[in-house]
Amino acid sequence: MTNHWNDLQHANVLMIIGANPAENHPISFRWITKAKENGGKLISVDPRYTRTSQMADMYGQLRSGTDIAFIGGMINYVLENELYHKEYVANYTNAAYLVTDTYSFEDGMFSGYDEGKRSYDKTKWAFKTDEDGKVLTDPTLKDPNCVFQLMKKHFSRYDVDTVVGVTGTDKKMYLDICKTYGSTGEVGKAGTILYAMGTTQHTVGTQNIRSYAILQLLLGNIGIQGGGVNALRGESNVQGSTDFGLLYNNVTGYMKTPEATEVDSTYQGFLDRITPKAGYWVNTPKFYTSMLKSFYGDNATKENEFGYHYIPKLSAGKNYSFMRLFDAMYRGELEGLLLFGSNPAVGGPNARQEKESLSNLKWMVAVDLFETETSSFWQKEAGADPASIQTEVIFLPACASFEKEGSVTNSGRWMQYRWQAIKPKGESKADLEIVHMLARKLKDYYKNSSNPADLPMKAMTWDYGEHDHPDIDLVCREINGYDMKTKKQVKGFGDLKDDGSTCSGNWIYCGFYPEEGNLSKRRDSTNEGMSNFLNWSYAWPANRRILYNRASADLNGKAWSKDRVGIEWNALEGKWMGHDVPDFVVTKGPDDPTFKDPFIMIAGGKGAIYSTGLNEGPLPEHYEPFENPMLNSFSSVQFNPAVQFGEKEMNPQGDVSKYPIVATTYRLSEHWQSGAMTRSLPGLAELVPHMFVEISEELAKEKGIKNKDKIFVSSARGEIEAYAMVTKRFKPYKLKDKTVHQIGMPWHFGYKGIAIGATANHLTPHIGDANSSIPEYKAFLCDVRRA
Amino acid sequence: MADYIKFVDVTKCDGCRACMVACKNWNDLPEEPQDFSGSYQSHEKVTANTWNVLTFNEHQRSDGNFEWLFRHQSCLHCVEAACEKACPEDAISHTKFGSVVIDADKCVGCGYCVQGCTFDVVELATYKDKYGKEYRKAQKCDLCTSRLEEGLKPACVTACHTDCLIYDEKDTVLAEAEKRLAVVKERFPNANIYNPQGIKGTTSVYLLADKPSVYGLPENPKVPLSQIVWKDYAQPLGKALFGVTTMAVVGAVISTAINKEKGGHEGGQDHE
Amino acid sequence: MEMNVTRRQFLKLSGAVAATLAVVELGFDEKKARAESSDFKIAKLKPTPTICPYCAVGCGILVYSTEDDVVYTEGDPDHPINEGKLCSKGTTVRQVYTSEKRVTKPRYRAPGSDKWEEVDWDFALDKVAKNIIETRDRTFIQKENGITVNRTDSIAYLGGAALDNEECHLLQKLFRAGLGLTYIEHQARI
Amino acid sequence: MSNKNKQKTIKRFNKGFIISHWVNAAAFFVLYISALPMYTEFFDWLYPVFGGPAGARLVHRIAAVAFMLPLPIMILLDLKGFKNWMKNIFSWKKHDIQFFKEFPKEFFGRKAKVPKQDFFNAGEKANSWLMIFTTLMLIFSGLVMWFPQNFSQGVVMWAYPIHNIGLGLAAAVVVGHIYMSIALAKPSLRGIFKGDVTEEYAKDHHGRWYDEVKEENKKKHA
Repeated sequence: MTNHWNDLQHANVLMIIGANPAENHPISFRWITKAKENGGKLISVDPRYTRTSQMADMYGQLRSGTDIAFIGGMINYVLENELYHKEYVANYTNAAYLVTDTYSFEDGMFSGYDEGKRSYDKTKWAFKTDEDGKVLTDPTLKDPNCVFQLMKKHFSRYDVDTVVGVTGTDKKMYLDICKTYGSTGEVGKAGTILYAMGTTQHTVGTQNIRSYAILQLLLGNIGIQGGGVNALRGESNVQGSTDFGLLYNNVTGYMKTPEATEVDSTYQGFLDRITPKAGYWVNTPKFYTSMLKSFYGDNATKENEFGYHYIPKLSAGKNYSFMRLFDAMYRGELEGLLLFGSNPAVGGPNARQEKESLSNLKWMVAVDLFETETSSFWQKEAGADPASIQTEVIFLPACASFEKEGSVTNSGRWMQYRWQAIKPKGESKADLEIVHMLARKLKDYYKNSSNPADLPMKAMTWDYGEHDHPDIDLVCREINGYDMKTKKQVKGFGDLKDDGSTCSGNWIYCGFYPEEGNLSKRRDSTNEGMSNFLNWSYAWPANRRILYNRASADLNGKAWSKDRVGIEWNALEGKWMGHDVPDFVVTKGPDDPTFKDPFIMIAGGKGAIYSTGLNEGPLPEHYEPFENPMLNSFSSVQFNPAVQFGEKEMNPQGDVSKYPIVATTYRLSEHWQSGAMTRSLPGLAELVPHMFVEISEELAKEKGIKNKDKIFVSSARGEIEAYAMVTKRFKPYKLKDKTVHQIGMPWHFGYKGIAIGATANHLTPHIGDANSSIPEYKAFLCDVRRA
Repeated sequence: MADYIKFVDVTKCDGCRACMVACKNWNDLPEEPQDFSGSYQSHEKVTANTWNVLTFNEHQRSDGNFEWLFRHQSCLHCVEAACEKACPEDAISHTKFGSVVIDADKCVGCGYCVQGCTFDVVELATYKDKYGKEYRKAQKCDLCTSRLEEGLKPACVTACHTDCLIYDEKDTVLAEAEKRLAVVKERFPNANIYNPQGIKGTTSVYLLADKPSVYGLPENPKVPLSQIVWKDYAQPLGKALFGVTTMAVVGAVISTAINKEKGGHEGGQDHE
Repeated sequence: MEMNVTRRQFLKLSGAVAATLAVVELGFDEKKARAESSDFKIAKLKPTPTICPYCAVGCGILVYSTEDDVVYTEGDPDHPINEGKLCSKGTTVRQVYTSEKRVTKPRYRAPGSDKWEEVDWDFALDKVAKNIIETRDRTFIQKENGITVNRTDSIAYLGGAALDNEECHLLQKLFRAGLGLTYIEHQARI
Repeated sequence: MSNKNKQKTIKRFNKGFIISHWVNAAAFFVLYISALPMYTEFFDWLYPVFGGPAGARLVHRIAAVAFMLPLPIMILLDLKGFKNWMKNIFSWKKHDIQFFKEFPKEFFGRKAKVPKQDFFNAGEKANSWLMIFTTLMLIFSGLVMWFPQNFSQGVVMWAYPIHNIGLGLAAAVVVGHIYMSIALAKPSLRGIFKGDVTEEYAKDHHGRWYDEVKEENKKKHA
């Protein structure tokens, strides 16, 4: 999140789209309810009337996969009615940037498309620069080639009638939502957008979020109290695990993974590639070298390029993401799979086919608290024939969160420590202990190997204590980083060096463990102001609670309006003051020429209304999902041109003639993710014991289905049986030229645990977003019939 | 009587059901998974081991608006409790907090309270004793009296994050409720404070988003005439009658004995 | 390690003297309800603060535990986000400990077998190490068209969202920096 | 007529009537004892006698079934007696009313001029009516309480008070009935046990019935 949970109470209007916090982040409603009590308005945009919608003042129904149409229409409304925050847009966003003439947009396609590679040449969209590379601008925002005008022209095609024809939203309600949310463009007002997987799990997922960012930049809602673009993350430490780079294309701190290319063949070449000329990322070499020092300690020297070559380089251009991983497994290229608290047989897309591919593995290691569907894929219960599956499976029992010590990072980037209440149950162990014991065993094996291939294992330092249980404090110190000579903890990532004199496991967390102690253990809950709780735990980066908070003040450092004071320049004291950690050097005043702009991470520091970083275009454009019920009304391009296709057999496509009903999946407040940690608890199994599918009364009548009947739901990839829950909360969509039905189902269920049921992900497509490869769970086609 | 009440503002409830689980968590109540109900509601009503149930009601209002009404269904702890009145063992009583509690040792499981309860809340739980013989006990929410005595709020109130459930001083809460009702009426025209005076009010007061009948609650419950007749007249009269007849018999015995000395012969009856 | 847990008292009942844990003698004979049969269950236990393992709101929970059982859990009143409140999942976190579905001993499934065997940790970890070593050494690529790559594309690692930060760091260090895995993914991707 | 050594007796009740009476009495007694602890906690000490509340309820239910048998027994085994009983309790004459004026004096052992009474004197008629009325109350309300699920909430709610009142009245009637049979009209006990009563008792308490019998005997012998 750019802001955090307690900050939601400061919003004047909260738009919840692609999320259902009342059910999946219930306690967030403590602060959303406070916002409503202070007169705030709550908008819920969802294909289904959820418990969040019941709490909302306005409910807009939209067909799954049409977020960009919906938000594009709002952007158009804000521009046409000039509701945007003019001074903010002119100064803090790249609205004034000029774009080269090679940019063009015609009938859904941007310039520079390569049909064969299904990708764009992004240089075609670059900004116009003078000879020494400075971007040309038109502060009056009149130039037809400036970002502002291009955006205006682009979204002018998203008029209300076309939009509601695509999304199926009631027109009057849609205008009401545009007006209400548009009102937050007023100076002093704040609007916040809360989103989750409903937004991201599409083939246009990243562009969905881009459209939120554009809308929020236009309304001046970023960097201010009660504003921001806030992702409600689903797991206790998914934020932490992403921060720590457990992704193929990221190492810690969102830095890049090297590739096997000529450029990356040297450390310096690699650093030059991934370090931008401007913006805070210029410090990447300091962070990367410090990371390498934390991996290899003294074995990382200037001579061996700080152990750069010990890290694996990806095969150039190869995609190793989750779905491609299962494609590889399907093709038998993978021999071993290590699962640490992960259950893809229920949570993965096209889960039935993914489960089949597991039998191609030679061995699997599953570390979990409960027996999961994935770790027992070979059992008869899973519909498998054990004799024919040769995979060797080792199940290591992990202990629960309160049976061990450690920290987790919540959605608001708060790194919170948690203590051990009781020793692990039975012989279960903390994951920390498991990986520690495994590492020591492997280090011992490779100790005196002369094979150069084992150099990385020998160079990797592992000194967290000799006995089974590692000294977690040493791990924390290493994550924060320290001076290699004095072993003194580094105060903040500003002090990291690229000469190998400092180490830091994760630069964005650097500063959480200064010499005084581990700040994530802080439990002082006094509210100094703005409910930022600066002395409760630690928020990365640098304990900042609201990102880009420079934007909460105008050009001369004063708050935009008296009733929403963020960070203000105090001329007397000569520094920025306020109840948050400023997003920049405290002593650099508003008139300091070297620093002007709030968006410190981007070169030029301006909010990216127009961004050349994404694969399918600098501005979001609506494309229909992989399986869609109608033709694209905005252009003749049906499907996102930049999406890469994986293994054909893993992803059969359903046609609307055979599967006319739109379907989506979602979660419940009583279960969690693949249900392994909730369907085995009697208390929660009692609340939701059965798998069900929610269908509208109209569809039920059409198919002769009564409430509580058993029904079959089928898609091009599989079929499941579940109870029918006939409800008023799904309504058919009256789209441009036809009526389309939509159904939805929770995806928590599997065949293990107390509450068992069919796995919804047997139906979902095995294709994902053009940038992040996140699967398109949220919009596919299916058919329904009585059992 | 109780200077604290439990207030349930259903318009603030977002259906997370923490109250249901917190109750079982504190009172160590066993789980009772039910068949598929056709809605998000897990139990049809409160039972002997499920002391509060979150009801989900997809309500299409006459004015066309659709509302998904949630209610924390639980014992209302009536000031004039029909269960207390019905209980022959005097096992049900009011604590100083206004909560209506059942003394498990005194309860004989006769079920009079189950039939009598105005809101169909209390139920019988079946147990097996050492010899495997079954016996029953009436059980229902006791407003976490054990917590109240330690100065803690009821478990459901402690868990409720939107402050739909609050437990506080009666007057401040009711004043607050009136203010809240005015605000809420704009979206819920039929909203009302449900504190039925027919039973002299309850210690658990509701702010409902629609008429009580929409929630299956009696519009204005009173202590039924049958219970009054039974417990205020029949029972005492019965006992009195029992006393009177025994007195009459004793009187007769004495007076007959006295008259006997006066020579009245047996049968004392002559005929004309 | 210092851990200042302040159990704020938030009920100023006119009658109930909350200070002492002894039961205050009440006006009329108090007929105790069944639930009160055991003595006040969390009276003697010291709570340990933890963070809920479920969603990313990061609510604080107090765990009241004895040597070998988690007696009761409740929201942490000092935590600024949930202020002592919890949702249905957070409230049942005790059952993560008490559920008899918990696996408490390492298990092993031999190829082709149709059941688990319970094994001890040494056996299990040896098997894991042996498999990793055997596959890695056989499939490790040191150089690819002249460039040092030091990777293996034959072992995949999935997981992380439910683990602690410290664990994520060590996992990253071992599997990427040490063993050279490239297929490193977790739930943020799906 | 069996002539007891001293006094001559007259046949009063047949076997059927006696059995029915005593089944009714026994059932009522068991019902009464097992109901006492349910009725008031003063008698809670009775519960263990029945093996706990559940036992008491079981016994109560068995006795309740027995309590419904007297009518069928009487009709089957002593239809004549039943008819006679019905005829009696439906005939209310002057002498019956006068009985009530005089009876209280007799009850307290003082002189009373009571007119000749029928087979069942007015007191017994009243007792019969009270007993019938309370039995019906108890049986119907009892059945409703036993199977509440088959009845509407209102009916069930009223069943409890009716049962309670029924018990109160019935208990009082029975106490009176037992007292009178033992103290005031001791010889009548013979009748309900052996079936015949002394002539003298018949003459004193049931003059009209005694005359009828005398009349009949004269006709037979003549």
